[in-house]
Amino acid sequence: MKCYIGIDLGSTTTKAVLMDENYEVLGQGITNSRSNYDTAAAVAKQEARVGARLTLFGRGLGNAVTGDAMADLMEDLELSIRLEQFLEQLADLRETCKSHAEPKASGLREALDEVFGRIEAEAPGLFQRGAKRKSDFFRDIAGSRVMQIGEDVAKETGISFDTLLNTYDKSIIDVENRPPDGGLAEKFRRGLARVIERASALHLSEETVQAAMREALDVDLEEAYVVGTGYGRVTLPFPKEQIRSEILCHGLGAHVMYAKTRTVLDIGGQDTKAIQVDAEGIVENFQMNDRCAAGCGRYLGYIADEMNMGLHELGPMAMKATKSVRINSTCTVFAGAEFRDRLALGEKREDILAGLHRAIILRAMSIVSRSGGITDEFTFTGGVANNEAAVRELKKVVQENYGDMTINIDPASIYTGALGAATFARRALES
Amino acid sequence: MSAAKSPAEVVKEPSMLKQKAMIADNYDKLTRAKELGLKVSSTYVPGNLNELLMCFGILNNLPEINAIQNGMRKLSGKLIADAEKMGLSEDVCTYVKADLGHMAKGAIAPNGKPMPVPDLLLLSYTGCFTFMKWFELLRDQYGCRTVMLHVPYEGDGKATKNMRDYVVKQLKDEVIPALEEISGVKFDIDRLRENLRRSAAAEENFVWVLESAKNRPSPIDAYFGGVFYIGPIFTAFRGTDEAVEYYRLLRQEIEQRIAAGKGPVTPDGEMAAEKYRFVVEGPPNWTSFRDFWRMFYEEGAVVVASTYTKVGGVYDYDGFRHDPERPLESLADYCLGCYTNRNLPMRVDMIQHYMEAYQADGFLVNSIKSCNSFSAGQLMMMREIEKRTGKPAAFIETDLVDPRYFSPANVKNRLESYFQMIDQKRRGGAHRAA
Amino acid sequence: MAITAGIDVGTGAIKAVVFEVENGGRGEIKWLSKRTEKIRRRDQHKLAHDTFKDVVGEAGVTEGDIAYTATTGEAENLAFATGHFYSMTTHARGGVHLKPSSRAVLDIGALHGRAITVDGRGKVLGYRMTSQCASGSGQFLENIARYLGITQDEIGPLSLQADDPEKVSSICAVLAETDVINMVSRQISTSNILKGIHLSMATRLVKLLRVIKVTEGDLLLTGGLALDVGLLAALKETIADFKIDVNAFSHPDSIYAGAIGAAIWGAFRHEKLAQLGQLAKAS
Amino acid sequence: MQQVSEIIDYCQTLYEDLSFAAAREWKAAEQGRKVVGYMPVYVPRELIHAGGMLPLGILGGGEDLEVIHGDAYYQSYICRIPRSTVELAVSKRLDFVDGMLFPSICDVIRNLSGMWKLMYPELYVRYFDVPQNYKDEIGGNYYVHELQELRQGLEGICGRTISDDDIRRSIAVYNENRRLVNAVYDFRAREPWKAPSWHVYLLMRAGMILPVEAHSQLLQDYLAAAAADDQPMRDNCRVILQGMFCEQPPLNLIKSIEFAGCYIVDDDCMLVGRWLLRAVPAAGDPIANLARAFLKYSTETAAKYEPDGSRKGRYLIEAVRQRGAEGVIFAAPSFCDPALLDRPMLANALTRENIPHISFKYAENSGQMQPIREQAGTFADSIKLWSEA
Ligand SMILES: Nc1ncnc2c1ncn2[C@@H]1O[C@H](COP(=O)(O)OP(=O)(O)O)[C@@H](O)[C@H]1O
Ligand SMILES: Nc1ncnc2c1ncn2[C@@H]1O[C@H](COP(=O)(O)OP(=O)(O)O)[C@@H](O)[C@H]1O
Ligand code: SF4
Ligand code: SF4
Ligand code: SF4
Repeated sequence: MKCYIGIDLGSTTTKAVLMDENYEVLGQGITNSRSNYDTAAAVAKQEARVGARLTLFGRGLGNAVTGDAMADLMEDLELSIRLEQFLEQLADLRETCKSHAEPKASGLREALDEVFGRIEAEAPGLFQRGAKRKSDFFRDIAGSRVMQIGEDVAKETGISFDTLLNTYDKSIIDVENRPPDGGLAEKFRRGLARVIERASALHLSEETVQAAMREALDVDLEEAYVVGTGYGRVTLPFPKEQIRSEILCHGLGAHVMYAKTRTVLDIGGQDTKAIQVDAEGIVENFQMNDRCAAGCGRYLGYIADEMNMGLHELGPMAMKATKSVRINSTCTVFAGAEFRDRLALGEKREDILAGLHRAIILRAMSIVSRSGGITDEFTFTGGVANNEAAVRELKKVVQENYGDMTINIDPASIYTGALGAATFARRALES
Repeated sequence: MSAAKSPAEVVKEPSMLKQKAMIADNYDKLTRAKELGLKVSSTYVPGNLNELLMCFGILNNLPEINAIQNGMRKLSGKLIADAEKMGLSEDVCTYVKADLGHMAKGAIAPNGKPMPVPDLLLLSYTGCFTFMKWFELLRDQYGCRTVMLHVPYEGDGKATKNMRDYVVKQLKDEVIPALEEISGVKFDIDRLRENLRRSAAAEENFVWVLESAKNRPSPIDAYFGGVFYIGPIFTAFRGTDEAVEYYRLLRQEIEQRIAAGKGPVTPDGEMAAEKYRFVVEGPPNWTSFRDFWRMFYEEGAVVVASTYTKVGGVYDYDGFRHDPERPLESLADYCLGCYTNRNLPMRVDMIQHYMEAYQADGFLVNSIKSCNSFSAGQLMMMREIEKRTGKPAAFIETDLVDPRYFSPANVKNRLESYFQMIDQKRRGGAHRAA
Repeated sequence: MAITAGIDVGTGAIKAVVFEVENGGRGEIKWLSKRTEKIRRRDQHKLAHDTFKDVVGEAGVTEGDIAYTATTGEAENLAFATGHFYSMTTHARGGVHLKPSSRAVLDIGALHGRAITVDGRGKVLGYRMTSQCASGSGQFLENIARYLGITQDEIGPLSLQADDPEKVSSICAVLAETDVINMVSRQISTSNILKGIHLSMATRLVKLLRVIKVTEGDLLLTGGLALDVGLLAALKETIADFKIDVNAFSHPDSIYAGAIGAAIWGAFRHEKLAQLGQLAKAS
Repeated sequence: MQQVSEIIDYCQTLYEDLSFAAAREWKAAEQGRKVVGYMPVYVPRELIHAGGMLPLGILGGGEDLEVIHGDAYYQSYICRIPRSTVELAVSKRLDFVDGMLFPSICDVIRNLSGMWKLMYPELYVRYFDVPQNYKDEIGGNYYVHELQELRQGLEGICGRTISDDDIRRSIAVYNENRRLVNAVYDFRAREPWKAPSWHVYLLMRAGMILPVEAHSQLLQDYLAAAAADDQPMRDNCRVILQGMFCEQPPLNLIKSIEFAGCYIVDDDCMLVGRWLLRAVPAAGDPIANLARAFLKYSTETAAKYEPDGSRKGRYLIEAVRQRGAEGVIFAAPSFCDPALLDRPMLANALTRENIPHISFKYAENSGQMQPIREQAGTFADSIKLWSEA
């Protein structure tokens, strides 16, 4: 079947959306952006293909069954496949680390084996339904586990922790930048094998399930057209006519999600954009911030680092605030300093955090206002839309300044740009 | 046909050669003023009184033009740094800093010789407060005589009798006596009339040139090319025979281009087929002038009208001409009517008119960090134009002569997105129509 | 003769010294003890007090023996202080004490850079601080080091080994992470990255010097980053590039310059107040 | 007698009130009352007052206003006051204002007048130009005409003629206010420890909102209360603050400078109250008197042309002498062309007289005071440590 792919090469994450001829999204994929754009794009695309196969598989079964049990099976299957991918990359990392291990450092290879052995052993637990992972990216999961387990192993074996980490630091970049291995079918089959007995809950025979899987894997996902966009778009591995500006893609993507949207705000890792679109999703106006971390996702990331907190913990903590402490510094670094000042003055963490969230939203709102303000409906996209405290502040500020507005936030909003790009790809072959 | 020629192959048209010679000759005279026994006055482009200065045989030196020259020759970055070392803030107009830096470095003209110390600072200040501070700063350095002509702002969008009387009174009681004293020449109003007559003749053809952009394809680029076309009329040549001749030549050339159905000449030869027509507000960037222009002509974007070509006098919009019958009054009206001396609603009306009369596809603001006179309020102007014309607008930010504020990647990103947006709109429009 | 203490409360660290000063700083100045304490997200004020106690103890005197306790840096109103002097006042004096021939002092701390011109007696003649943007500050370098996985002490020596420094335009201290990851992936060596950053910082700092018209003579680096030999080397190169006749130095005790200056000015002020009979009032 | 703290608290409430409740109340108290807003520096408030209207000084949004819409109107490299002023308007905080005057101060304010015209086509909006030529028969004539035009415009707002007698009376009222304003400044210069600068600032700021009569009363009360207030004198140096004639500094900036060891003995905030240096003659042709006062004895500032090059900066040197200041702090709003272009000339003039000076920039919402304290503190240190040496 003909597929249309949109790739959004962001500063922080790379996203891919795979679409069929009927403008239906089959799969979405995301990975952390890295120095090698080709690889980032290839990984995201591969992830989107995984999603697409799962969708096809679900469709194959879908005629027969629906409901919670079905959803559970799909989730289990997906996790199982992720586990497969994880184990494969982990093995690669282990080998790479060992090859980088200084021969002089005796015992280092053994220690590495020990570390990776333990991670491998706990891996299935990480990919359980409801399990907490630091993030879904290999780099983050592996990194945090190596840190923790490495510390224990270092103590036990007397190998220096620094040496261990240095070896890891050197290797992760290599591993990350290796293009993904194509053998998807094999991973699907192995993945399915692990969860197949659960199919019984659906009163389906193993045979039906296996057949559906075979069918899903057999479909030829032909890449009819690819459109690339995003921060890295100048370096995208595509010819010029296959590249669209991220502004147009975000505008169109938001329009595809919410046909009535007129104003789009995207807060990504390193830039913030405000876009006005017309009833057809055509961009009428836009504004972007310059290369300053104030007012984009990295601002929160930096503050999280400063506080030794995880990014995903910021929002929930700020939600506990009873008031919001005003943060005056524009510069992210000085805001960090101000944060510590305020703490020293006895302000509560959550209240200051609320202030920081307000600060980032205010800065974004000034970009919105430069692009022409907010016209109903308003759509909020980008990574920061995942942060509940940021969303709360946004809603407040919008209410205070523009009155009642419909505010759309899609759980998949991070894919907005890629969705727009995929739509462009589909359209390119329409006329 | 659209293949760009290498610059070496590009034919210089006679008008270009003529202008080059005029400029070179003027710098030659300026740098030899002392030996020729000529007096020199520094003054500004907007509201300059060239015809009046000519009556006294005083040479006209324009610090803005020197700043532009240094900008285009990529010298300004250094000069600005020098001026900042002298205590000027990084926030202020870079023309001022390029000029003061230039002065500190011996004020070397493009011909390699030092510019003379002016005998007079003629502060005819219209459309911008910074001019006033600028000459105060120069006066502080040169310690030379300064005479001010205060031109009131058209706050309500029109010149009142009170304003005109005030300017004329200053011309009579302040400016002319000072010029007489400096030059030792008695003022002769008939001489002024003669000069004004020549101005008006050149202005007639100049307006014709600007309006030629109404053709499709436009034979000129009224912004990037326009800055060359305004040269003689805005600077030390208005009122001279040379200027009259220049505009006659230019008009001939453009008539030929129209007949041949050709687009504008660019530094790389003929431009790509006309794809977009724009009206541009704001001065250009000088330090990356060529690169900036290239971003347009490579995409087939041509500017059909610009407000920058009105800073040194608005001749097309309401038909102003220097008038030998009312010599001092018409000088006053000229000063009062310069583009940035008109209030914002008036500027918006003008742009709207250009958008419509020149059938533009869009409106582009090149907002200049240096220049509050132009820039403060441009965002609102932009939205007002969008509202009135329904055409999309875009906003880019650069600077005049400070290379630090021209970010090619940024500007290109913006322009590309903008061009794509117009394309998408066109296609969308077709989509809807179908 | 008076025993005085100087405490420099910074964003990154607390620095404290105890001195025995003769004649308000015009005579002999004897160093009794010194101490640095990294703040590491602890309470600045409490830490300052503890450090003060420790450094006094190490000097072999008691708090009662201290004639004047002067603070500098970010703590204008610490309860145990006699008086406060502002950073540029103290770094200037401290700089001249450490290297008497200095006529300019460049203090590079965690968040700000400060360029100061000074006369032979440590009097501040002119100064300028960096702006509201933290690109090119100590914090910036600290972040980079974190991304590169190296310690602060390693930065300088590594930078010295650079053979082909990477060109780094002024980049945001926060977004630098991506740029650095980019460079790493382009196989640029850590040394060349660090040197590139050092050169970019040096350019900003030399511009600061230029603004306050430092064109010749000896320049002492103070503050935490003075210990960074890579930055010092980069500064020297940049100074040469800018064709100004300035000799840049560092001193092993450069990080104490603020505290030293505070202690000496404290002695000066003590003497003056004694003359004016206002001692009781000031303490 | 009122306490200093009561007076200052009252002023502070006025200062913090971003919706101008006091002016709204004044307007609502009587049918037909009108309010005319004006931007900083100088407008002849006497004419507004003569029409029975309230002149309302609009000095931006200060540090507490969250600017959401204002950035849609201004690029990042334009100072802050116009954007926060637009914010005040867009958020309907100025909806009770019946007319707006934009004085001739710089291109930004000038263009703001046009923006106002575009936004509120029905409102009386005037760019109020003043002559930069100070000869009676040239600039004077022109200015008399401008004043007449303004008078007519104002008559249109208040719906009645503004007679010469009305203006004469108003001139007298403002003469009294000027006297008291100057008295407060003199008092602070004499005993700065009794009149902290932020008190004086808030007092003057109140004069932008209150009816002039009420403000005069307030000043009188303050003078009495402050004189009686026994405050210890601190070991501070004495400085003049220069450059704050338009966009206002955050209150914390003024506090920080004092905290860092500087008594502020003069400044150029809210010049409108001290623009005319002497009492305007109440007898005779009032318009001609106002015009003459402007030409012959108005204060100097960056927005005005100095025809005599040798006198550039003289006024500042004289102020230093008169106020017994030990140095000058140039504090200019970021991106403020007039202040920043004037500064090098003034600084050179001070240097020639061996008067120490420093400079920094601020914005009305600057939050980081530490660098300001450090710079002002170092300045104070160097004066303290070395002045007698
Ligand atoms: N769960 C979350 N909570 C808070 N912030 C998040 C979360 N997930 C992502 N982000 C923010 O989103 C940013 C990445 O957004 P993204 O749209 O992927 O950026 P880009 O398109 O520039 O790569 C990160 O910098 C981070 O701050
Ligand atoms: N040995 C070292 N090499 C390089 N940088 C150092 C070293 N020691 C401290 N620093 C840096 O110096 C900075 C602190 O300097 P300091 O002058 O104490 O600043 P502050 O006074 O602002 O706290 C920190 O950013 C730290 O990274
Ligand atoms: S102001 Fe701060 S956040 Fe912005 S570029 Fe500078 S260092 Fe980065
Ligand atoms: S501010 Fe603008 S108009 Fe004024 S001198 Fe500068 S560039 Fe020219
Ligand atoms: S602060 Fe300065 S630039 Fe801004 S409006 Fe006021 S005078 Fe003009």
